[in-house]
Amino acid sequence: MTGLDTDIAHLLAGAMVLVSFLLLYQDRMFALLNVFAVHACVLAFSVGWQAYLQRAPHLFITALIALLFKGVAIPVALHRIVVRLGIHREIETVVSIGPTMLFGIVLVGLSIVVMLPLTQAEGAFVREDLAFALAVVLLGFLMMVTRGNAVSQVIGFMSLENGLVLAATGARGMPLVVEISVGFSVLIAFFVVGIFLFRIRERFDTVDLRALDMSRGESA
Amino acid sequence: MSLAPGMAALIGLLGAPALGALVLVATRNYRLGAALNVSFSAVTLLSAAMLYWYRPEPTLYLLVDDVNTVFLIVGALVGLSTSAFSAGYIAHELQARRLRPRDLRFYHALYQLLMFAMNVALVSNNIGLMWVAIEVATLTTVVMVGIYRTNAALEAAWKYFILGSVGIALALFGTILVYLAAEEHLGQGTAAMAWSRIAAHSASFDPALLNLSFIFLLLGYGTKVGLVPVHAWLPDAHAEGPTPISAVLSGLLLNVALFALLRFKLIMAGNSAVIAPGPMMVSMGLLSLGFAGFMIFRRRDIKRMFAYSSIEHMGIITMAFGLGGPLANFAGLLHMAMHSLTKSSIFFGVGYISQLEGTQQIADIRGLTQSAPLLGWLLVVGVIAIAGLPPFGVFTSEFLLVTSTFSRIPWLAMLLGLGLIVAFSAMMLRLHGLAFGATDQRFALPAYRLAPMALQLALVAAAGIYLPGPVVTWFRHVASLLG
Amino acid sequence: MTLASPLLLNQLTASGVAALLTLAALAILTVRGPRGSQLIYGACALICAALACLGLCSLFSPRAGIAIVELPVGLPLGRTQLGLDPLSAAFVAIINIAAAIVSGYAVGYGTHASEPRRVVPFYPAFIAGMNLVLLAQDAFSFLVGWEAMSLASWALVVSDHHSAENRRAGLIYIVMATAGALTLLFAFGLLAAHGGGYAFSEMRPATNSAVGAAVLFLALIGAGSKAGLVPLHAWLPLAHPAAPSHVSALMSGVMTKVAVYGFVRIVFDLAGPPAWWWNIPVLIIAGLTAFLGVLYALMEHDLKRLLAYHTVENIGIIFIGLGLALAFRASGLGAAGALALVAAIFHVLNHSLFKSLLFLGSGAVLNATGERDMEHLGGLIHRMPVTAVAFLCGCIAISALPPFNGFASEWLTFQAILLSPQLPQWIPRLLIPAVGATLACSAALAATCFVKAFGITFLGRPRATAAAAARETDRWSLTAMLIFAILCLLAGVVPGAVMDALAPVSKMLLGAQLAPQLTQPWLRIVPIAPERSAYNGLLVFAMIVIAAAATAFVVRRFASHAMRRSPAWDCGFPDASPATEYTAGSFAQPIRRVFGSVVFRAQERVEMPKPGDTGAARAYVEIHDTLWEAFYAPVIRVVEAITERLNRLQFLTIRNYLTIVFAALVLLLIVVGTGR
Amino acid sequence: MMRNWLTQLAQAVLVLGLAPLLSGVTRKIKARLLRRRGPSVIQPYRDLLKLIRKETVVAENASWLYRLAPYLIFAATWVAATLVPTFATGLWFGAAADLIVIVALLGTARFLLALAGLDVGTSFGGIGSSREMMFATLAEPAMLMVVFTLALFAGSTELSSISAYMTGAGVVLSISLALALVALIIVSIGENARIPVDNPATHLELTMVHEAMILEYSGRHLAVIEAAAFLKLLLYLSLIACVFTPWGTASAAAGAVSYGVGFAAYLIKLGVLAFLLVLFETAIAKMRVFRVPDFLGVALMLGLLATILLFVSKVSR
Repeated sequence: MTGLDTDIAHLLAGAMVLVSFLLLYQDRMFALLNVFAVHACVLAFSVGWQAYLQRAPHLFITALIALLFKGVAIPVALHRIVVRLGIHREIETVVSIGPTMLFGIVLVGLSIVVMLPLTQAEGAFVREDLAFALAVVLLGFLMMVTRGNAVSQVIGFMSLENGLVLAATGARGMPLVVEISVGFSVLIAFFVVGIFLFRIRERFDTVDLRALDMSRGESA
Repeated sequence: MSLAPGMAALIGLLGAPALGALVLVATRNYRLGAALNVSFSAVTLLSAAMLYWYRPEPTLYLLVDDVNTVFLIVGALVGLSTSAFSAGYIAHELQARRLRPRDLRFYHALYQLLMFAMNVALVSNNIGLMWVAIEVATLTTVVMVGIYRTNAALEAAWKYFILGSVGIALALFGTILVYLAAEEHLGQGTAAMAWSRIAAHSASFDPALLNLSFIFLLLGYGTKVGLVPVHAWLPDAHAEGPTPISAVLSGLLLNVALFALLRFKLIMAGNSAVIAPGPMMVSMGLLSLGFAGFMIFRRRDIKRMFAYSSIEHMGIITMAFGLGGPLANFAGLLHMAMHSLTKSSIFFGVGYISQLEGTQQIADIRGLTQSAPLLGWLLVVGVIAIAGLPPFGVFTSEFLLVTSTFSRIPWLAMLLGLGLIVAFSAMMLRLHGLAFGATDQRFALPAYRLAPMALQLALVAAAGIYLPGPVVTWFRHVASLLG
Repeated sequence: MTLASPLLLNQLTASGVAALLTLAALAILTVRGPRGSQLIYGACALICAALACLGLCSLFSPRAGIAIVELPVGLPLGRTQLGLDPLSAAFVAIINIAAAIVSGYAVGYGTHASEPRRVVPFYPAFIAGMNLVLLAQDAFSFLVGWEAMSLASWALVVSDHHSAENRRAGLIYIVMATAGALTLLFAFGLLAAHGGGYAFSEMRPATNSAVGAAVLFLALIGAGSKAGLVPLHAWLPLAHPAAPSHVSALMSGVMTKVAVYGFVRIVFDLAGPPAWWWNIPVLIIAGLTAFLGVLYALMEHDLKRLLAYHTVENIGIIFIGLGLALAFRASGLGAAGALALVAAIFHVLNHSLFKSLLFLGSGAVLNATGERDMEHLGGLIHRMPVTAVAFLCGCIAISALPPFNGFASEWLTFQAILLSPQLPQWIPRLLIPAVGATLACSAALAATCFVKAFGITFLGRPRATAAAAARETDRWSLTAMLIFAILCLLAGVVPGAVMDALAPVSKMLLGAQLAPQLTQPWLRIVPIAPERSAYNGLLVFAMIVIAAAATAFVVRRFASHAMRRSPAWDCGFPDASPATEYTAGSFAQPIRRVFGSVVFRAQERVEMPKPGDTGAARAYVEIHDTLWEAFYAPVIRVVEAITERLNRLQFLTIRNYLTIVFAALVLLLIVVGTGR
Repeated sequence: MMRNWLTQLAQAVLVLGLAPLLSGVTRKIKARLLRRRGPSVIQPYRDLLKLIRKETVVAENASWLYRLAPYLIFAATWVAATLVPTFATGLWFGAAADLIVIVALLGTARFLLALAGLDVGTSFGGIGSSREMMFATLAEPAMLMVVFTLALFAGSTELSSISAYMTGAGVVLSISLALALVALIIVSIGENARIPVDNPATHLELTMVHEAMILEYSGRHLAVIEAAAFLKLLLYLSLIACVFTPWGTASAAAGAVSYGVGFAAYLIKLGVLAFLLVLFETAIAKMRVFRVPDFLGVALMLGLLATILLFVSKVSR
């Protein structure tokens, strides 16, 4: 492959990290959803590019899933849920945006540091792709941890999972990638449906997980 | 053409539960469903037992060796007795209106699906496939935990689901990294995901990648094993789900996840340049042991208490395997098998207790040896067995583990002993409240329904007194394989 | 004389254990009421008697090495090895003699159990466990027996599970027992690692002084906690009284001896040659145990707890003997070591006899009056004359007064102490006389304590109606107690026989033995040399009897035979109400003043009513269990604090848990990232 | 052998005969020191005879133990007394029992006496028994420490050997020996219920210890117990005599003459010791009960000190 090809892949991976940061930055629900849609689209592009590079047509399926399911279906569904639940107020953040961003940067640094000792045989680009993927994963995780609201946690989880798909596609010729991405889509569907169910069963007046934790097996 | 017996066994092992799942979705009558459930599990056990003698050829996807045969047989055994127990259990749940017949269809189907997933995870030679199987197993158990649809149950399921999926995600990342490490030596494609190949060639892999991957795998699969600090889902899931599921979780699923961890530990062990996985496993094991021991003291819910005891024992086993060496591995293996049998049988007892007493609150239960003598004494025996007193198998394994550890790393053995004592005293504290004390209640429980519990405990006692030569040699061989 | 091949004897003994186990299983299935339990107990008595005979036979049968019975069961990586060497043979004989008689007592006493099924099945299992410990020649079966013993006795302790007190006792007991077993596990782990196997035969060569020292301390903790060495005795006075009395007799009189055996086996047999300082910790702890044990006993008013505390004291005396043996052995003074060791094991035998007797007596009292609290007893000598006689013998014996057996063994211990100037090191030479003083002091205190025990319980006037209505117990119990009393006297009158019987033990452990005693003129015992010291129990006994008889004869011959019964004079103002009698509390008051204020932080407070107020004056006595407050309360507090803190982790939100996972991940990443 | 037999027998009779006389003498001396004439020295014999002739009154709820105890107490004390060499060492019976046994025999007697005190169930009996036992808990170990010291000197616990050693050349004037002597004296004062520990003559209830225990006894029982008390005093004095002033005591195989000498020497020693004892008694006042432990504790400490000094200084023999 030519340097340009890898550069593009590299660029896309980098873009995902950037978008992850944008995700962390959002403090409005709808904006968050839109940014996530972008996140998914970038993933779709990068996966598609990998499919083209690796001459692996099956990866296009993954790309397609990313584009349609995560880029369109889920955001729309979540949009409706948000409206239905009437939680399109500000996202209450457990840790305020600023420190979160700072910590995010630290995480990116960390993910690069841990990737450094990889032997050169891997080729610099794969290594840095990995670093980016790891960064996306960690940022997604960070989002799950710092957001006190189920919908944004779902989004955090999904961005985390995007990072995984990025890594998986980055790994050349890795089998089962499609199956895995499908599996994850199922997982996310569970997630969303779960939130939805909780709502319409009116067991919990809000999907804020703190409320979800009200009913303890053994009340302290 | 005639089918090799090994292949036939494998087909039975995977086919029976798969078929069972399909059939059971279709069966409306829950009694028939329960019966079918038992029979399918029996077939699974038979085929698992066959695997002890006949092995199929290893492929890139499936591999049956001495190691996973142990897990398969133990798992199938527990699966069978649990299905037998649940047959009696769910009937009562129906009368109590806690479940509807429609739920039971799902319940039975999911039960078989779970068995299927776990068997696949155990026999899969492909780390990706193994990952998928474990994910499926997790999701099924999530649904089963939430089956009562009470607040607590849903909350437990939700917690389990979220933490579980995160764990799954981490495990996947680790898997990808392992693939990356393998891919440059074994070429792209499935070959680089076949565990047997990877383990064989891991010596030449990039140590940095392996290190990184093991972290993610340890946390990812460790979540399923229930190791502290990623254990949080386990107690609630055990406490709120139907008791048979608690039994299966403690008796099987934890082992399966542990098995996955072991496979990757072996990959790590193959490479000298990596940081040793042992210390990490040992420290996490010790942490789990001590933490669970202290947590048992203040438990008010009987099932949650035994769930913590599962964490404790998983910690012990992880520690044993982390220590490595023929003796410790042998002890860990034995402990794993004994814990599955004992803990599941304890959960059988606990299920009946909570049904009879109508509560899971320890404070409301007392004098079981008087109100339901057989059940009460069986519980006492079970707790004594799980607490590691003779003449039960757990004592044998703990004897080996403690003595071997003390001779190698005394202070570690001291910590181990401390944790054991803490957990022991906590269990005993609770047991005295449960089993003894004056009560005017009298429960009538037909003895045959206690058969699964009694049989498993008898098995554990027998293993503690006399372990047949072939089994010993087999376990020793496995222990040597585990390095 | 050789009676049978050692191998055969060992096989028979092992099968005896098996028989006891089957008996236990049988009991689970069959026992419904008194009849069945009587049968079981009877069978136990017979089997134990047989085992005792076997023990004696193999003690006296000359042997080269030890005939091992190998069983294919047990540890997967080893084989169970059973066998009797002189040490275990001696202990088998000792514990089974007591167990047999106690079982005979139980034939009568056991019929009173309210729920026999909670008691009878565990009784044979208990005895079987103890015998297994003695038979074991490898670590695994030793520990299996050890734990079986603990478990069965635990079940017996909680057999009366309705009282919260018993449940607490059971809990503390089982936890401490398991902790002790764990330390023994450590000890065996060390020995096995250096010896290369779990069989004792493989461990013996492991003679590494560092290992030996570690093993000594582990054994001191592990076996000591079971034996009841201060401060690991806390479970003992709780658990022993909680069990049914015949079981208390076994636990106090027999099980503690198995613990002593464990210590001797590990330290004298397996741990290799002792260093010169090993005796120091043993002697210090032993002295403390003896002294504090008897002081605690003096403060007790519960008859059975008093006896339990005296077990602690006697264990201290035994360990003093063992410590001396260690000291002499380390300095190569074989004969002196043999004397000390024989004294210790002789005291083991004696204690198993009189302590069992006393517990059986207390059981008879408890059964007749339903009372364990001495403040409600009194005057039983009139209603339970035979029990009183037997109990009195036990009291004299345990107070180490001639001509009973307790004195013989303590006399030997004193003789051993007097040999200690031969030791080259200074510390023991300073320490041992102090220990001797402690021993003498605790002997005197023991006498005081048993004047109180017998005097308050059996003499004087009944302090409660229950005591006034008491009835003598059944024949089985009486016979058992009388047999014990006679044995106590016999062992005291012909101590030479016992000492000769124990010679093989000292030969095996120390390679030295005392000169044969039975060949001495007039059955006297001469530990070292006749001009140095000698004791002739038979003669002393005979002289006392003759002198008393002669006096009685003469006095009756010349004195007036007129005798009149009249109310007690009591300095002219006798008070009919028993409330004016001296109580156990008031009897112990001087001792409490002298020792208690320091040891127990004892305080007495008297509340006088105002002048003119007709209300009663009240006296309060406040006593602290200082040892518990010093050693156990803190542990409990710590555990509670930790659980309190950790327990919060049960009630976090999912997000918090995710945070923990995240933190763990980042931490590990950092570890790896900065790994090299 | 035969000779030993006879000596032993003679000794047994002798102590029995001398004991009341000794008490008579001490009383007489005491009276003299107090400027009283006092009863004749043979008064104790008269008392015993009178008591024996009197009717015996037994409390209603007294048990068999109450009636058996006096004889056993007397027997134990007598046996103990016959073990102490008086005018001749090498008693035949001495080879059968050593100093420790003597102490223990007295312990047996005390044990039974305390029980007898509790038997009737009066409060005074209780006071007596409990205080007596409390004294014993200090006096007995002190006595044993003395025994240790002597035994370590003589390398034996046999009285004959000890006194032989004391007469022999090997003896040195050692501080330990002095300490032991003082301890022994204190113990014998305590054990014999003499002032300042207890007052044999008192009948003021709250101060009496020994008398309180035997308060209920009368007639022949009382006589036997009194005799036992006489014997005990004799025993301690002759013990001191035999150990610390062994001069003149005849050896086992000596002839009739030396026996005569020994006997004379013995009487003189007793007289002197009795005089010293009484002197001491008249010199000081009785203590409060709870001062007594300190008094006896001193004895214990001295004994222990003596022993330890020996242990440290002495090479083993």
